[in-house]
Amino acid sequence: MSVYFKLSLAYLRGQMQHLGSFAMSVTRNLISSVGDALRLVLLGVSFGAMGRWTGAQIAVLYGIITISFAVASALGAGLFSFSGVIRRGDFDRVLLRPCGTLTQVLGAKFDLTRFGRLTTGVVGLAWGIARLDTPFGAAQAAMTALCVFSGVLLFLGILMIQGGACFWTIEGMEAFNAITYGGVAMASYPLEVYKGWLRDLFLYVIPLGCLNYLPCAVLFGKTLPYPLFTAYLAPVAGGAYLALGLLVWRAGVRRYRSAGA
Amino acid sequence: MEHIISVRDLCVHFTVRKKGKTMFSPREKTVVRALDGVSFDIAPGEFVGYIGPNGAGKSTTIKCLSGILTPTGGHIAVLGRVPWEERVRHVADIGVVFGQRTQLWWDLPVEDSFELLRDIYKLDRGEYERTKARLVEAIDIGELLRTPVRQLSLGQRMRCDLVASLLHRPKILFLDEPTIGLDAVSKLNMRGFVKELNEKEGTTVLLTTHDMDDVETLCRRLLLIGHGKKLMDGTVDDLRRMAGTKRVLKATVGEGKVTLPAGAVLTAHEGRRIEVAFDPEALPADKLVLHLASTAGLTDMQVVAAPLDETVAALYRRMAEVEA
Amino acid sequence: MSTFRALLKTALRQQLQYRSAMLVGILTQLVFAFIYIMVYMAYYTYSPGAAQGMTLSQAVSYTWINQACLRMMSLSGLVEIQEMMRDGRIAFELARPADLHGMWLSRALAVRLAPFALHAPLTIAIGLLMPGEMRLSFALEVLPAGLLSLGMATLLSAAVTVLMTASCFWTIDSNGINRLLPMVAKVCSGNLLPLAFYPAGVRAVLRALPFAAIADAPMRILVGACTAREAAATLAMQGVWLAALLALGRVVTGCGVRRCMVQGG
Amino acid sequence: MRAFFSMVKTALRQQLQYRSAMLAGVFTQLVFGLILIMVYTAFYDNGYSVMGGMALGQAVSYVWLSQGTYRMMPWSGIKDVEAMMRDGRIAFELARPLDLYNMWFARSMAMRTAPLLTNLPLVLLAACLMPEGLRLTLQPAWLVLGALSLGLGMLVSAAMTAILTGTYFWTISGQGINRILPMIGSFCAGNILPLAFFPEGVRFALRMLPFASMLDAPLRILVGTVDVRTALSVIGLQLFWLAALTALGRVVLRAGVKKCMVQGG
Repeated sequence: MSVYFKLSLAYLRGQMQHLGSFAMSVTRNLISSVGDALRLVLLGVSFGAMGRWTGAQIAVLYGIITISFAVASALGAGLFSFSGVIRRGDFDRVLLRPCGTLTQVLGAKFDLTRFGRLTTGVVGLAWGIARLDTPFGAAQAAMTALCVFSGVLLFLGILMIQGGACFWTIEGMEAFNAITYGGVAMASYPLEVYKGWLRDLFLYVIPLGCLNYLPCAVLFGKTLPYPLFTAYLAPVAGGAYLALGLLVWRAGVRRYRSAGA
Repeated sequence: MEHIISVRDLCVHFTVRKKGKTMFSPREKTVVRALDGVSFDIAPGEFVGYIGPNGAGKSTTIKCLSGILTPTGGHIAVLGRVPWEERVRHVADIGVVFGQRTQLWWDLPVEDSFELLRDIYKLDRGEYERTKARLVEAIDIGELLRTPVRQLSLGQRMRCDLVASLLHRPKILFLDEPTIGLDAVSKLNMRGFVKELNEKEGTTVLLTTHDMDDVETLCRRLLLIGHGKKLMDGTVDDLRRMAGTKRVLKATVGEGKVTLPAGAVLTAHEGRRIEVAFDPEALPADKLVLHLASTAGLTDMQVVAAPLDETVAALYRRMAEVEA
Repeated sequence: MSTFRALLKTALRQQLQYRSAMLVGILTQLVFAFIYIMVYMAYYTYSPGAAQGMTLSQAVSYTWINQACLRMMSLSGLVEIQEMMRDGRIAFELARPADLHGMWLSRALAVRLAPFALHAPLTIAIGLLMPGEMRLSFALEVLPAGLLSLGMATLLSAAVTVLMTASCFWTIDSNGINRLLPMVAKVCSGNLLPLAFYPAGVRAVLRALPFAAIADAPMRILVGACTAREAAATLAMQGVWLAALLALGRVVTGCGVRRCMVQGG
Repeated sequence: MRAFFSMVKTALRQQLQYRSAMLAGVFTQLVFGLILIMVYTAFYDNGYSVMGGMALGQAVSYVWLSQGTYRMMPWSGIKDVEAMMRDGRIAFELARPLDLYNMWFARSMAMRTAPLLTNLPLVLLAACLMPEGLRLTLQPAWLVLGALSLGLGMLVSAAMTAILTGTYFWTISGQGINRILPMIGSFCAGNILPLAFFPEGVRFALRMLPFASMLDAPLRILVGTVDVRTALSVIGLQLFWLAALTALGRVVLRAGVKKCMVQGG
């Protein structure tokens, strides 16, 4: 793992060479996530609450999903632009180095600029927790932390799948962004808002709901049409997706090395 | 271990799906036989040239030897290991330099890249410093160490890449067209470094190139690849013989009319200077000289071996015709 | 008539050749239509009783029709003939067998009808598709009288053009007349503002002038802002002015040509 | 002007060339559209029939239209001009006989119209086929005026793109303010959230800005949340901003060219 940190540090030192554009992309990332947050706030201001969820509760949902996506996309930034690595043929050099391919790809780009989104997530979570009408003690804090951690694993898994898919086809990868960014935007609101198939998609297929909607419903004492144990599924969902991601990645590398590329 | 590299019936077949003519017509599937049963052995310390026309399978072989690619068939043993099965341990013992594509970090100074490679290859600090010092001095990149890679010229960058691939003291060095795009001076330097490395350190070198000067000055042994098959394994002279042992007579003739015996071809004629290509086995040199002396008169003459790149180019053309 | 058809074809082809310029022309007309309608709406909300005899929707329709027929209703001399006069090539024109006045009249008509044929349909269509009070609306029964009046207006504007061109026999330099008269016409003919918006006294005088006959008359009939009797009176007035201007045109062209002959071309 | 049409054609061909990227783009827009609609529906279910003058049905159509016209917004200046700045080929661009501003405006317009012909129809087609409650519904009465307003919106967006391109004279790397401005602009244009959902005071202020004229204005007309008077005032504002931004664009360009010349191109 020490290679991962050394590679990330190298990338960061490289980014520091262009301080101007680094600062600019942090601000750009911040503003784009502030845009999403503002939509949430303005809707809350104009419409007041949303169904049985108060503004504060929605802010907590938003905070959990945004923080985990921000951390995951910072760690896994190398996977976002991985289709370019394949197109330029740089993956051969990754294979020529005596350490894991995933470590090198993840380390290749430790994107600090993604932390712009982290700030809005943290602010949203803090604002929400401060205004919660239900008690928020150590147990709830631990539960939230667990959800965020599982979220990071889950999003990393999704990014690995997206990266792995590049070994098969480079075209049409942008459609994946719709799922990641769309999913994040969607999971910022209680899942019960969405109609049947879209809700099931983000509950069972890409289980973002397990990260914030289900656990928070229990935290805030709301009744759920789902059994109680589902509220504690976050780590399972995160772990499962991370494993799936590793599988897809390994299969992709095997395909690249088996005269397929 | 008498062979450091042994290759038996190496086959690599790509299934290429070409897009159908229209968006809807199904993609035609064609199988490309990049390598079709290639076998050769390389002993430690050898300097082997690996040549062939474009698309003959040169870089595919390098990929298989370096563990990047798993071949469709055949067996390879490098340093007693199968490259693609034990990739991590295998790549630790080989160095690979791609022409024009650098392995260094674009925005960082050269030395920082070296330190990163030290961590990646988990090298012992003391030994790393000694190797680095020796290489930097031998390949003369001392003053480049603090400059970011993006500010280096192609020649400087290739020299740094060479050092980077030698920091972990590999036993085998794969050079994939290392002198492509370099200016004359850098080419000479690069050849000098690699030659010295092979002779002094005993590193086995496999060089793929199109630059016949590289081949003539460096390679004691040549492997010629064509249509995925090994066509020749021998010295530079074997190559010339295979491509038709052309000799070229450069002469300054007298006033007489220039006539040529059978088997001799006039390749250049300016005023009284002529060049005649001939095959010594078919037409002995003395017969040609006597004929010219008696008919046109000879004031000066010189017999030269045909330039290698013309010979090889002619050979590649003939191979292409065979294929068409 | 055949020469007229040929002239019309060339004018049409010339217009079509600059398709993009024509498109820009239509766009600018749309923009002006919007601006005028906006002004009238504000006008009608703040001083409703001002415009006698014309409701808002009639004023809106007036604007749409005016923008559609703008090229036809605005006056302008035959530029190429005026230039011929200046550099003396007019001699060839004089040598032509056909009578000069007839020739110029049909050229003027062709130059007016070509843009009309291309611009009007699209602008009218857009006017018809506008929502609410912005829509161009007119009663069907006024159509026959309206179109007749529109035809007469076209002839009238062609006659005036010929007159303007003939006046150059005397003034040689065409700039004076080419700039002054169109400005005057724009104000008096209703192109700038429907005459209904003018004070009663001024309106009566202007309606008697030929300028109003070219623009205000047909538009007022088409939008239905006048009774059947007034429509008939306007048509009659248009007929009188048409006859007068055609006769004047023939006379002015005749002595113009003679004067020019005397001077040696 | 003919150059303009050829530029649109090339931009269009480029768009169609990356078919899969375009389809991926449409897919993303549809997914986001669906999510936003469901979120807004949830908020409306809290007993709100109208919010900021917009009913749920209209909000649904607003979302589909804003997704479809996503690429129409001025996200950045002209791409290859930025590259030209970096490697100094800008000197050739300056040497061209054509007026630089017109050329860049035409290219910006081409850049903004091309997606309209590829993304918008696909998104709207899908939106019309959506089940009840998610379907795009437009009143025919407002269609034509809305389309014209959309055209005006594109012109304003092209003018903004030209200005952004002009700023590349100063921030050669293009990483400067002109990366942040488009994001703020698209927020104020109602791209992230329909302006109707903003609080009263903020909404009025934002609607005065040029950004709203690019998207919110035409969309409000198309979904029919305005009466004719407001529609006209909105179009008037669009015309004002078009003129203002074009003038600003010329000034920025002239200053940029001068600075560039001084630097030796």
